[in-house]
Amino acid sequence: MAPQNDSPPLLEVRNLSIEFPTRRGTLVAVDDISLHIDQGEVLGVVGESGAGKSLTGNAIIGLLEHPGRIASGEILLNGKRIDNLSYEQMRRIRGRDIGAVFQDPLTSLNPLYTVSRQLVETIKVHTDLDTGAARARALELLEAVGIPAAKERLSSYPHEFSGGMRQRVVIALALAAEPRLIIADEPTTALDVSIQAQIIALLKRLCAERGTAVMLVTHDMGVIAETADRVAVMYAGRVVETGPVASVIQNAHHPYTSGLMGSIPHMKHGVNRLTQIDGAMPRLNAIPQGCAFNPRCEKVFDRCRKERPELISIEQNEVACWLYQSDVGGVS
Amino acid sequence: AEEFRWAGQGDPSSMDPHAAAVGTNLSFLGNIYDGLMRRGRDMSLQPSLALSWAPVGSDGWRFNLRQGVTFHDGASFTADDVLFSFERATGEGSDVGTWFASIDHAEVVDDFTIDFITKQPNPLFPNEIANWMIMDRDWAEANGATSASKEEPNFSRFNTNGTGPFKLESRQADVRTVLVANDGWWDTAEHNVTRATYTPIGTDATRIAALLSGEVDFVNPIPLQDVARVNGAGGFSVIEGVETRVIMLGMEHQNDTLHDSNVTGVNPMKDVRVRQAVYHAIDIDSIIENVMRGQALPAGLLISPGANGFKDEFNTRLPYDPDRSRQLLADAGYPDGFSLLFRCPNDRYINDEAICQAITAMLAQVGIQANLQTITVSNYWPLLREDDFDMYLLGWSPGGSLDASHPMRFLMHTPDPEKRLGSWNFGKFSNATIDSLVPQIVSEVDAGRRQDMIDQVHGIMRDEVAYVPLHVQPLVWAKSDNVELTQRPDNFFNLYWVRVN
Amino acid sequence: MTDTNTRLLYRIYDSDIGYSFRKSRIAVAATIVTLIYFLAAIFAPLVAPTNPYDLASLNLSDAFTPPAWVEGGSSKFLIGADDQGRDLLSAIIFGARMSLLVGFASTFLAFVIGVSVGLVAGFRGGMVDAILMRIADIQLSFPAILVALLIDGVARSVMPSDMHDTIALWVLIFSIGISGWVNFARTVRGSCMVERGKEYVQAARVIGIKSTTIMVRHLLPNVMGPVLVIATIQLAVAILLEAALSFLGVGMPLTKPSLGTLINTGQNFLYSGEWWITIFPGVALAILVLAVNLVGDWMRDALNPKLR
Amino acid sequence: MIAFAVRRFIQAIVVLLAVSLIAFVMFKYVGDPISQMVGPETPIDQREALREQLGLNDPVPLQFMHYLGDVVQGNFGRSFRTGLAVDRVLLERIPATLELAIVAVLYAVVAGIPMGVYSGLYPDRWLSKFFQTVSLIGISLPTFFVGVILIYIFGPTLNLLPTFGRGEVVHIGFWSTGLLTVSGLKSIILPAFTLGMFQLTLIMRLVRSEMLEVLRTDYIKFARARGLSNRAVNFGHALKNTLVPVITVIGLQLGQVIAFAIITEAVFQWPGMGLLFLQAIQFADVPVMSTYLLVVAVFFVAINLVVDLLYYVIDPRLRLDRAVAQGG
Amino acid sequence: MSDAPVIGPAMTKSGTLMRVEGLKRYFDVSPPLLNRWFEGRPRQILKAVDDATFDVERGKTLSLVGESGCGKSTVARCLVGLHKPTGGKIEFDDIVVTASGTDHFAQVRHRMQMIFQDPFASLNPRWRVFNIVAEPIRAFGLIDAGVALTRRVHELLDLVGLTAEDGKKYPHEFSGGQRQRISIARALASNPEFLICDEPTSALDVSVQAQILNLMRDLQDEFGLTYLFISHDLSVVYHMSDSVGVMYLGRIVEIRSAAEFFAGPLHPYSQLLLETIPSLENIGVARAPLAGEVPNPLSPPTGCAFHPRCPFANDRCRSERPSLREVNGGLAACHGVEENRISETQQL
Ligand SMILES: Nc1ncnc2c1ncn2[C@@H]1O[C@H](COP(=O)(O)OP(=O)(O)OP(=O)(O)O)[C@@H](O)[C@H]1O
Ligand SMILES: Nc1ncnc2c1ncn2[C@@H]1O[C@H](COP(=O)(O)OP(=O)(O)OP(=O)(O)O)[C@@H](O)[C@H]1O
Ligand SMILES: [Mg+2]
Ligand SMILES: [Mg+2]
Repeated sequence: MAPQNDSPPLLEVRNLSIEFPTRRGTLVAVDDISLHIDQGEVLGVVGESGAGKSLTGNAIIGLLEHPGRIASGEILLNGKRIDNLSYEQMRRIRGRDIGAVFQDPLTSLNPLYTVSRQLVETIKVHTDLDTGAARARALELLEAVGIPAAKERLSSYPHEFSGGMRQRVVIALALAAEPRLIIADEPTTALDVSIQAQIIALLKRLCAERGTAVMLVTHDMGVIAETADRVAVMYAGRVVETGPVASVIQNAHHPYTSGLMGSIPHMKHGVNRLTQIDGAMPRLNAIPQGCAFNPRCEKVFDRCRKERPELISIEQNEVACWLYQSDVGGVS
Repeated sequence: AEEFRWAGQGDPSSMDPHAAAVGTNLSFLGNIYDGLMRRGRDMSLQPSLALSWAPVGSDGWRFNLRQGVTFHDGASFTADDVLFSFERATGEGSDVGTWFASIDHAEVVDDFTIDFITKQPNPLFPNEIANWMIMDRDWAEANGATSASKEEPNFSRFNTNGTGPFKLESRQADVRTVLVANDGWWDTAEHNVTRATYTPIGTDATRIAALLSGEVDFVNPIPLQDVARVNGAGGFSVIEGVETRVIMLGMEHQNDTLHDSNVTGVNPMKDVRVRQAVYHAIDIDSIIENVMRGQALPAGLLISPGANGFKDEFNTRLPYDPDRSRQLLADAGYPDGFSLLFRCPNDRYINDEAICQAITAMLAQVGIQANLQTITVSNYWPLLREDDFDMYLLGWSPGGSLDASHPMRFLMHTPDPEKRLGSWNFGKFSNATIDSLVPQIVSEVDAGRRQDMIDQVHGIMRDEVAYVPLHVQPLVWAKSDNVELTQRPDNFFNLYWVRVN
Repeated sequence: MTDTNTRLLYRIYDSDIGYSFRKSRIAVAATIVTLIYFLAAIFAPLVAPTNPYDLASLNLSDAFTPPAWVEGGSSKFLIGADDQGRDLLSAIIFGARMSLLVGFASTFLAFVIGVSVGLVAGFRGGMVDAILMRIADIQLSFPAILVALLIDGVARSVMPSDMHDTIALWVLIFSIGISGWVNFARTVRGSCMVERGKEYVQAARVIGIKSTTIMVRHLLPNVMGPVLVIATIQLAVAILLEAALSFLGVGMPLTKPSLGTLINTGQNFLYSGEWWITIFPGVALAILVLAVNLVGDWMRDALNPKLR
Repeated sequence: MIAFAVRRFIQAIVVLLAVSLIAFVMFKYVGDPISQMVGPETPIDQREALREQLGLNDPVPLQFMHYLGDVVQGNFGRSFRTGLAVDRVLLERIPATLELAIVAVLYAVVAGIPMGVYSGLYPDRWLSKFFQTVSLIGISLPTFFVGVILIYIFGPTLNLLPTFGRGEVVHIGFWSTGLLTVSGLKSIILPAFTLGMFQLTLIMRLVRSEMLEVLRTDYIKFARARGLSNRAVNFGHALKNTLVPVITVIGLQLGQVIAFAIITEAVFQWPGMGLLFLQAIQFADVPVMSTYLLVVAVFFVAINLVVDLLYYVIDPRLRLDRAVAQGG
Repeated sequence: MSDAPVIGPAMTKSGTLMRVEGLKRYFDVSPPLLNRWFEGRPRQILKAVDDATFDVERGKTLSLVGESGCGKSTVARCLVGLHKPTGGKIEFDDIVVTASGTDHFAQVRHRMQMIFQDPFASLNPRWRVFNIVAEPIRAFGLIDAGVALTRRVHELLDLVGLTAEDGKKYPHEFSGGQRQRISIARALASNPEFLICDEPTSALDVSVQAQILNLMRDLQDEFGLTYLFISHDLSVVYHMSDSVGVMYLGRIVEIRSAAEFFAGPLHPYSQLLLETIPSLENIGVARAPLAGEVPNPLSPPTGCAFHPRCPFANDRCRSERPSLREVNGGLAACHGVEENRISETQQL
């Protein structure tokens, strides 16, 4: 679903690479990836642990941690580059244009300040509201994220909330300045199963109401399936497949994606042996030449070991796999 | 209004003049209290509260007292106060009782005359009580300070009422004591000090820094090595003198075995040859030059030049002669030497620890391995009293009497607690002749006969090597050039000789 | 065997820590300096020009010889002689030996006590932990220097006095060691509480491994990281504390001087121009402590995953 | 809150009891007080009588009970050496030590925290490295050595500052302060600098490493993600979170400072408790020593109490009860 | 013992291997004494496991599911002796392991083993893999050190898909999935018949999870192992179990054969749990999230603990605690099911 009109996508990531200089050379953690998110769209980013999902998210809000750095590529918000802004310029964008929700609600809130203080502080940074008005707005936000008895809970400290409640507060904080994009990095992994659904539903509802786009980083395919409009599957720092959610899930092209789908235990498929992808994702310092997935791939052939595949459009999806490169023709 | 500030090593432990017969206290309190007599700059006895004194009858001394003297609180001074001070000084808790060992009783003759009746003739009595200070009976009784005892809350430990040139203005023990001039003093003041502040500073370096940075006008003592520095600093000068204190080595004379030695079952020190060997092993000139920085006199006697009974011809030392020393040891049966426990204070005498170290090294060169143990003085005396040593370092000053008999009574006479004799003779040196001579010397009035007996004792002392005298300790004071003051050989410092310009 | 050894050495060399070590010039320099001190201390009798303990060899007339390059100096006494005519360089080497001995032994003592207490408290928890930690609290309310002064004072009065100098070393080691165990105990306890909840400990318990074995074989190696850092810091602290005690007059005796004792004696000659007697031991001490601290500092950063 | 206070109080009492027991038992065996109390000439029988009279021959537990009883009544006995009531002597000395300790810690805090924050925020700048280096030297130099050298430099050589004592003091009630006179202020500079140097280093290093750690936490990252200004993040969020451990250490250090003042006081002849204690040790002045110990312990306990309360103010998590925190 | 069988005895017997009756494990989490005195706070007992009764069939897998904090791990720990049960009886192969007075645990200890959740924390980072795997063998004295031991460890490593060479490495040199394999090798080292697996894959990526789950099933088939499998992921449970027990706040609320359970759970909580499983089929269809918060286990609701979140709760549910009753071949603790208010077919 590439943008049909002329206006640029809300967010566009072009050929982004992120690297870590180490003593044994530079590790490329995110390797030349491109993504885009449209207004109000939910982009799911899935992939195994270490695939580079969080780094991508952090790079977008300009919070890459030292010594990680953007090696190349551009990040554009509404067509304007934001990857080369100064700290101060970027600060204005953070919270106001791009909000963030991190994985662990236990540690995302400053334990020493009340919830209201943290909310008011955030609201005041981005708006002209005075303290009173900011408090009123804070209360509205808490009510919006479904905190019961929000008025009383305003002056509570983070530790007085349960995990689910805390994540609601975090979402409220991320939405405080009505950003147009939220980067949600595994917002539910630390939460209980029964709460996860609540939080995802909340996030989805709020963003839909406000027309906020979401980049939802997760490794839970189920969450993606029910939430995302489009999916990007990452493997070893690269996007291997991207496309509309239904198409990626039901009609995966990349051997990794299809393997991934197969390895998820399905309730409705009977108790069969799970499809398994042998081996593990390579470490950054040992990413194989060519297609990073080639050592684990059942359909590997020579070219995979030598050349790196680029994303090409196959049906609704874009896939980075030599199988679908028409000039050579795959094994299939 | 002249302010004078000075610093010393330690603080007087009490403001009670009878509480401790310690130089620090007596020297300091001498500014507040007067005695019947006082010592002049040359140590000569001079009238103070007593105008004159003379033997009365065969066994006594009569003191004619000064009239018109008042205590700081305005009360007038009479013979009764002297009697009271005598009772107090010989009473419980007093540390100065030994000064009156020869006194049987005192009799007030009239308001300004008092007799002290001795048990037997004591020609030295006035000398012995030169540091005795007179207190006011009424004041003491009114304030419950009739005894010098330490443990009760004793008013006199923190308050004074003397007749002396200075009054106690304020006192913070161990921190600072302030004196102000007594305008009503009976003597005409030689000093021009109106206010004097004393600060004890324990650390040598800090004390000297205080002088050099102008925070005090006078310090006592300064380390020997800093003499040149003070003299060279400009605006400061060092006053050096010879103290009456003789530094010596004591040895174990009686025990049959040593405390810590590789020879067991025998006490080599009982052999006079061994004691001589120790004597010959010591290069006193090197010690004086290097440790004492040339500022001490070698000593051959236990008294210093100037003391009553001192004779130069007896003041010669056995020469430094390590070979002879080794020979003597071999003769005595210790060709390979032996080891012993050598005790030494580390904060009592000038450079005591360094002296002992040097001696240890010198003894090692002739084969005597001294196991040197240095310790703070407050723990040192108990060890000596417990006989826990083989050899030790001691310094002796003949107190107020400045007489040759003083060290004889304390250091040479066989220990006799009854008669309070030999009480510092830790090595239990014992010689019958000396024991019989000492009482005679003490009571002999005829100077010639007395000197003969003293010489006899000194002869025995040296032949027997009862002690190994080392040197006479120097006095090293330092002052800023704008003050004039007088150093007395007994290391007493008198404010009434101070002039601030 | 040598093969495994070299492989181990290579592994250490090649590890992250080895790398961060090689990269930090300061750490390398500090380690070299520390090593030099150690070697000099261990081989003092071979390294030092003279034996400063041999009193018979001292000559009082050598006293106060200034350093060789100063006027009046003698090549016999490279950095001068002290007030007893002792070669200062030898005295410093032997003094460093004493300081290091006291430092090491007391740190080891503190280590043994602290780690044992910490292990037991952290592993057992509950009452045992509460009691041990209260004891640690009480110990903490006696600052190290007080503890050391106290123990020293007590030892001196309880022991027969002619043993003072003989036991001075042990008393110092004991008193400094005792005053330093709490840090070890607290750290170990903290790490232990974290570690004992980890599943590898439970896995060991499931197969019925005895508690003491678990503590020693499983927990101990895993809590050693921070302990090493503390040990280095404690070593520096112990050396300084020993020097301070010597300054207060309860340290090593003059006949077996440590660096602190040397400074303390030398201090008396600062004003009289014989500065070398105190300055050189002072500088020697400062460099030693600095080097140890630098090593500790580097180790703290290198071993702290949160900081790298 | 009450329970918290009571628990703290009981702990304090236990600590104090333990301290007094240790103090008492230890000092029971230090030196021989009698030989300090009487002159060297006093005969044995008088010594024995005094020993009996002072209760030094009673069984030890009885002596301890007596001691405790006295302490509770505010009677700490009399100094063997000076005969003064110990509480009075110590009370006289407390202001000197406290002023020294507080000035030292204040200086350490005032200089140490900004230095630590700076080098935590900008670990790679040369000034941070400079601070780091200087601070390491600060903890590597023996205090007494520094003191001696400082005296040498500022006293006789430059003649700038007083080198001993407190200078003029002003009495306000029982308190004597040197902070109100010029000479008093000048006098405190060198000793406070010497004493505080070590603390400064500690505080600086601690703040730095805490800062580095806090800056890596999620809530700081999240605060940045919310678009808060650098200032608000660094000082509003990060610094406050570093304060909890820093306050503990400062609290503990104040106790340490009071004890380490012994050395500084000895070098600068500062008329505080430490000097008194040192003299007391030398003279085996048991009452002074044990009371000093008690006083230090009381300070320590009091400081700890204050620190705990400060925690309580700073860190809301502590206001919550353990069980509830777990259950939620 | 060098001729010890390479693999545990393949159990041919059938029947109950582990029988748990009325298992209780309480924790005293009372506030400190002083708080109780001064703030009038009561003693607080956390009933982590309350009255759990179940059997595990030989060679079969029983799964326990439930939200975080419902007591799954506590059950597991009681079984392997990490916790001493507060009450109840545990029988292993007809040996009473825990009952008042008797303790035959040492007898059966080597016959059961545990696999833990966190592959990063469950291996001692300072030990070589060889020693980690050999530890149980040594602890139980199964094989004397030497060649036999080495051979045995290599066999075990091989069994879980690692190589003998891997034994020389340290855990940090392995990926999460490989570490979990090492855990399994260690667990198999003492030839156990019964393996307790506490969320063995929840820390792993799905692709790796599949490897581990497959391996576990292979091992079960090969050696007739019995599993108690703990998970909060119902799709994994579905894949692994023969029967399923659902826990809520320390109690077992439903226990049935897996087939029946997944065909139609009885207890409303089970139904809700099943609902929350994200499905890859229903793309874009939001799950109906289970409302409400996980209750505080310290003050569990009266009556049926689930009633505040239960759409079918009535007054009886609020006041009377249901006990496990036989329903349709399984057991369920629900008044609604008992009263037929809720049928298994009724979907929410
Ligand atoms: N500071 C760093 N130094 C070196 N490598 C790093 C650093 N931070 C991250 N990486 C590496 O970058 C890669 C991508 O990390 P990232 O956090 O983006 O993964 P992720 O996809 O978010 O995984 P997860 O699902 O575990 O959160 C990982 O291999 C990680 O090891
Ligand atoms: N040692 C303990 N002391 C006190 N409470 C405990 C202890 N261990 C567990 N609990 C409590 O017992 C309850 C059950 O814990 P348990 O670990 O068995 O839950 P679980 O079902 O395994 O949860 P999870 O899915 O998070 O692992 C929880 O409320 C927990 O807080
Ligand atoms: Mg991530
Ligand atoms: Mg669990």
